[in-house]
Amino acid sequence: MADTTAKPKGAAARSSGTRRRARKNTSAGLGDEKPESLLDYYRRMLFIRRFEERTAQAYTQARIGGYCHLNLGEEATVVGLLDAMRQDDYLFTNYRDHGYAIEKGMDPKRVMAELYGRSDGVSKGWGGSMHMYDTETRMLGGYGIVGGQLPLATGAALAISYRGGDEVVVCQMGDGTTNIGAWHESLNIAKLWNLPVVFVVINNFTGMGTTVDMSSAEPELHKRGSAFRIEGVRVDGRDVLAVRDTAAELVERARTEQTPFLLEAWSHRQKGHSVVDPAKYRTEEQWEEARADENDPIALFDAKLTEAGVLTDELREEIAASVKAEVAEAADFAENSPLPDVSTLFDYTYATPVPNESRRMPADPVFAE
Amino acid sequence: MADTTAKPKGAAARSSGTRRRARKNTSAGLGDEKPESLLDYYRRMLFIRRFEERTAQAYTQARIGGYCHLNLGEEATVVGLLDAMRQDDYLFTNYRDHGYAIEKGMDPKRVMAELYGRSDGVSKGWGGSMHMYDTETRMLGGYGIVGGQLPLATGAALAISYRGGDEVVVCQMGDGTTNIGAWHESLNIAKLWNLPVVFVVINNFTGMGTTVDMSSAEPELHKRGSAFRIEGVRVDGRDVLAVRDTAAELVERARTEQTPFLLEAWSHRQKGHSVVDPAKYRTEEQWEEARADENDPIALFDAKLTEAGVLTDELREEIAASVKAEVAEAADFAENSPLPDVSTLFDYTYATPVPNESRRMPADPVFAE
Amino acid sequence: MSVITYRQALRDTLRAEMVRDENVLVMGEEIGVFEGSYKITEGLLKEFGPRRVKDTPIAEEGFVGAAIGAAMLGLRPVVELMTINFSLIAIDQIINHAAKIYGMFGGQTSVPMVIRTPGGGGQQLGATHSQNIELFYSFIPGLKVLAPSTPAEASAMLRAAIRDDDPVLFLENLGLYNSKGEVPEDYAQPENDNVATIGRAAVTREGSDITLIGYSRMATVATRVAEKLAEEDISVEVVDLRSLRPLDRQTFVDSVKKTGAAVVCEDDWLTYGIGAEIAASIQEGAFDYLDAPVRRVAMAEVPMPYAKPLETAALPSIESISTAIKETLSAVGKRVG
Amino acid sequence: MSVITYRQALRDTLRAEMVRDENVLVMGEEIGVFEGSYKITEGLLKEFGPRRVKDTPIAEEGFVGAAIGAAMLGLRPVVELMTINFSLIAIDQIINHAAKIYGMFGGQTSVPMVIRTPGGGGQQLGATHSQNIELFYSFIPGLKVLAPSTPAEASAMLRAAIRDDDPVLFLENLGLYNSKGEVPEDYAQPENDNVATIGRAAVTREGSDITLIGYSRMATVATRVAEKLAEEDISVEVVDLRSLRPLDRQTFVDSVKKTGAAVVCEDDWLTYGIGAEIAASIQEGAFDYLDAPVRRVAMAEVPMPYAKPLETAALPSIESISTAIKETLSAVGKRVG
Ligand SMILES: Cc1ncc(C[n+]2csc(CCOP(=O)(O)OP(=O)(O)O)c2C)c(N)n1
Ligand SMILES: Cc1ncc(C[n+]2csc(CCOP(=O)(O)OP(=O)(O)O)c2C)c(N)n1
Ligand SMILES: [Mg+2]
Ligand SMILES: [Mg+2]
Repeated sequence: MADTTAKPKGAAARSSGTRRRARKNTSAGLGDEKPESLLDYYRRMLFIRRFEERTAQAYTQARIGGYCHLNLGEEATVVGLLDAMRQDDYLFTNYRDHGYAIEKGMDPKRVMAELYGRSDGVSKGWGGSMHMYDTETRMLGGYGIVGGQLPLATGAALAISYRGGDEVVVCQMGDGTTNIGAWHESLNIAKLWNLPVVFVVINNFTGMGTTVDMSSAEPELHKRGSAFRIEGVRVDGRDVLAVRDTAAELVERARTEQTPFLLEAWSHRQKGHSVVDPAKYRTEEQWEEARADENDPIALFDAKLTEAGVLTDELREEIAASVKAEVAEAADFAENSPLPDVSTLFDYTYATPVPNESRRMPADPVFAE
Repeated sequence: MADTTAKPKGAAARSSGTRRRARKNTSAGLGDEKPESLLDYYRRMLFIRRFEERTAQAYTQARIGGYCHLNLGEEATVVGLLDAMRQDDYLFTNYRDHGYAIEKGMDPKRVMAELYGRSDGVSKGWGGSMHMYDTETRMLGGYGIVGGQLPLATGAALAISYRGGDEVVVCQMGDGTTNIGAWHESLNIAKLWNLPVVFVVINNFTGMGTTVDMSSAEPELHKRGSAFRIEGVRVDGRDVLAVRDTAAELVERARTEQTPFLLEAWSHRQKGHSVVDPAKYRTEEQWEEARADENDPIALFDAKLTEAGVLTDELREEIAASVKAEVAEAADFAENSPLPDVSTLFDYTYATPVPNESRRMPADPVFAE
Repeated sequence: MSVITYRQALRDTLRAEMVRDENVLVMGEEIGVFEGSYKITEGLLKEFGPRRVKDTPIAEEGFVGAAIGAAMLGLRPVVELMTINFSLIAIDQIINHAAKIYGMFGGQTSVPMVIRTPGGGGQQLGATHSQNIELFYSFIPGLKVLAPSTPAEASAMLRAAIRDDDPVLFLENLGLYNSKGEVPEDYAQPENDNVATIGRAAVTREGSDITLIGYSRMATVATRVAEKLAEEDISVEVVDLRSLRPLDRQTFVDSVKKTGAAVVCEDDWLTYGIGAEIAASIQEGAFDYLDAPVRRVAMAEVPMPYAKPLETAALPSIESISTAIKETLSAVGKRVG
Repeated sequence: MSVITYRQALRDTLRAEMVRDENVLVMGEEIGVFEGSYKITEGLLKEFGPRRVKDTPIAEEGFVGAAIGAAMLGLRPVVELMTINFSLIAIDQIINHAAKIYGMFGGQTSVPMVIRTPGGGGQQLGATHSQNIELFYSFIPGLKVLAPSTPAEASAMLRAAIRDDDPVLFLENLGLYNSKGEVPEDYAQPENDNVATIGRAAVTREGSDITLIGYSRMATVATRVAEKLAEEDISVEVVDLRSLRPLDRQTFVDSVKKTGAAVVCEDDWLTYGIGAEIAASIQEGAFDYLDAPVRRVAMAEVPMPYAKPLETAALPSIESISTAIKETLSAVGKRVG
């Protein structure tokens, strides 16, 4: 079997020019990036890292249930991608959605409360880890059915186009998702109907344990847009600035050209598929490589900022402390948020009430009284 | 809207070299083709034409029910494709399957009997027009769900590969079918698992009334294999020799290389989508063009054979008469075949009998006695 | 009152709603240029153009899902699935997405969309094209499932479905498209209050000996059975379920409390079919009133054969329903058929 | 007799059948390298290699359909669908192809394949991952649907399913994988006659006051209910349906004829759920014996919430089933709970 923990051929080299002139060539050095924004990226990535670590811990302590998938290793992609979007753009993701939810603008406290299944959770405790949703920040959901979000995202873009709006939809998914029928149907429809949607494939080289080589006959995933005449680009997902620039270009082109694009961002998943996965299907060396500093988006960015003198030991500690405090605060908030009341069980089956809807508890007879 | 009744760009020019050395360059002239086989192709195409015309007539007379889709206009593809297959190769098709069934070796009498819903039908009257099937000749079915045959064909190829056999599976479908999820999933799996299957797209430029341009973001359908690294070829489906040669090459390569291929054969659908379709969504001129001699596979071949002196007026009449007689015989046979007996209603629900299977007629109570 | 077909009631109502509300669009295979497999959308492309009448590729999962996504942003798509058999390709989007989005995210976003699709058998369409699987959708909390049997109901219920904020599976029937019935004069007007209440069954014919329950085409067959048996002096009360989810149990249970006996007729298969719930509900709600077991008349449990005599034998009919009614009544001792 | 888990019974039986018959292969997502989401296929890739243990892409429709096609040529694929929720993506292939091919073509080719898939809720998996939709498959003529509740049954029924020539939906349960039970010493031997008869229910515990009917995990819950109520001197007879299609009505109807009352407990939704058919059949088959209506205890009809207290409240439990039993008995007048 091919070693798919190695980065895709030619991937690192590729980084498209960007519409943001001021930032050109930033992926080589740091150009004229503003130190504040660089530190901001750094802090946001670190926040996701610590948030996810706290999530894993809470899961182990049985404060969180169900399935739970973390963004560890893809922080640069999350931050870069979200930085490229306008606030009024829409986001759809898969179940690996905590970082995206936070980056789209949800209060981390309420994201953590959702993980805890509490009433202050963004989905009031109804969704859990896989189903972060917030109308206000236009995070239109994490989805647990592989590929399920693709048709929805296409439809959201249809609504925008129908109304002549200028928002863009970003639809995130994993590499394994490019093999399901909904991928094909959605990309085809998006292109046929000229819809402003950017499909973003997070290539972490694996589904759960199945590698890209074993699941995609065209393993260079950004090329799969060719079946629909959709332009595809691959970017080094470990590099927050490269992701930001490439994503920004595609998002803006989707907006102005009213047509879909495909973005593949690759990086390493640092842990098992979900919190409970012991991940024995990779060797220790493979895991070490996946977690190595030279593959870690945060370590890489840290080194870059340190070299450029933007990040000092003092600042690093300061940021670490503030992130730590904020994550702790989120966990505290979640811990103290009330559990949903059982009396709300029938509140969200229908938006328009109708007669004869079943509102029966398990022990209730079909005919009451 | 683009005029999609025009042939795809560059289509006519394209015709791959073939493994059959003796037949090289036949599509230009008639080379060293044997007159007997040329006349045989002619007769077989004519047979499908007359058979389908008889079918339409019987449908109008209410001898045939349900949905009924004809091969009118694609006779060259049917004959060329089937000529390229070995007898022990397997065929899966969509519901537009009469010609394929006959060409795969089924007795036309039994095909017509199936259309009539009689007990001598190839599927004993259970299938009807859309569901011709014969284990013996390895026609593994016409299927009425668009795209449904693709996963099945892939699986048949898996069985061959599993056993180390050297048969090939041919999977026919329409242009509209390339937009459904099953297409994507099947081609991907076929390539990943190195399966000997040739996917054949009959491009008649339209689903029912929806054109290829309106339904496929990549309207050059043979290029859609690129998403799976599957080699695709387009051939002029009006030309029986071109289809035969191109198909033969792909079928043999699938056999020896153990890998899937994609073949697109284009030609004009001469009538509505099904027998009952009044087809008002095309102008009279468009229909005239679709039915014109220069687009008609039989007229084209007739002219060629006539020019080469292979087909004489006498022979033409002889063939026409014999075809006519055989088709009439098939219709007679069908007409006289008994209707299936109602006592057989529960004979084909399960292959392995088990207790408590429901064998209840509509008026029967749940508990008999 | 004018008399029109079920088809025309649907078409004109769809058109009226499109005129009334700019957010209503129709989507589906062959609904535009081809004007619909069963011509429900005839003329709409010409009138409203391709922005509001969207011909889709053959990609049921993709375009049903796209309609859901569009509905999340406030459009009100009316999707046509050519027949309910093809809904199986889109069922994950319908059940795991349309029906879940409101609840799974804590009530933040509703999914105001309609999926129109015909069921029905008896057209010699064979095993894969003759199934009645409304059961699958009726089983799902979060969906609403309507099954009108007359032009007037079709119009009022389609209007209700389009205006409702939840995903509605709107079941039509191949065997009903050409059937005629009275509709209010203004049924085709954009401003119109002929809006059905979702979730209500109706007694469509009164009777005293037995209750016969059906929906969609079988509700009309039930009426014909009642008419026929009236000639034999058997008084059949007919209940048309109209809404399969929510299910209005009280209406048919009340009827059974009055008549003391019931038969359900359905176009789907018996075991686990829609009628099972009806029978189960009746025995629960009218236990002390029932004089005989509730009988069900349904399709023979086979993949539907193409051949005419086999298909006919496999389908419930006026005769088989009448037999079940007479046998039930004779069990009751009320009369001997 | 040895005592093993339901998981091990499945794994070892699968292995034994692979050893016995070269035509048996297993296919599914993450079953090879990952060794199965729930580890039912642990060790199989190592033992049999990638030819017979096929990791598939995430393409349920494609690989289920491929298994059907392979079965048409005589292989006997055993497909794993990670959970029954994902079967919705493959359902067209299962219902319109696997279940139809034998009948639609006049009995020419059978489709000897098994689809193994777990249902079950109560794991906080949320609305799309907690559904029990075995109903959909149980409704379809041409399919067989098995739902074992113990390790011994799981082994004998899986063996039967693999050797059967028809497509079998083999329902497992997340909540049962770790449950233990006795199995015959030779259960894991390739040559082995512990082959269940498909289509038979069983009285798994005798009782006289009331019949409690369940399947899969709910059959084990039913036993616990019976044990608990025995302490209160209520004698509950438990029927495990085991096969949902064909459905062995006689076994539970005979039980009800003896006890005079029945409750059905099910992990799916009540309206149109599996229990509807059970209740409908009982009122039809044991009408004169029933002293009270058949009650059903099922999931609350909502998209399953993630939050623990909501999920717990929505699921049937030993308590809610006990309540339904006591209320039924008190209606009968036999005892007052
Ligand atoms: C339709 C469907 N099939 C299977 C699953 C089970 N499943 C959950 S995640 C996953 C792997 C997805 O891999 P990928 O798309 O690469 O995303 P990643 O987890 O790597 O982010 C699978 C198979 C599912 N949730 N939905
Ligand atoms: C899944 C599914 N959706 C829709 C249909 C209805 N339908 C039957 S044929 C057809 C058009 C198919 O077009 P194409 O694939 O080009 O084949 P052609 O009829 O031109 O040979 C459609 C939409 C169907 N049978 N199955
Ligand atoms: Mg991945
Ligand atoms: Mg076509």
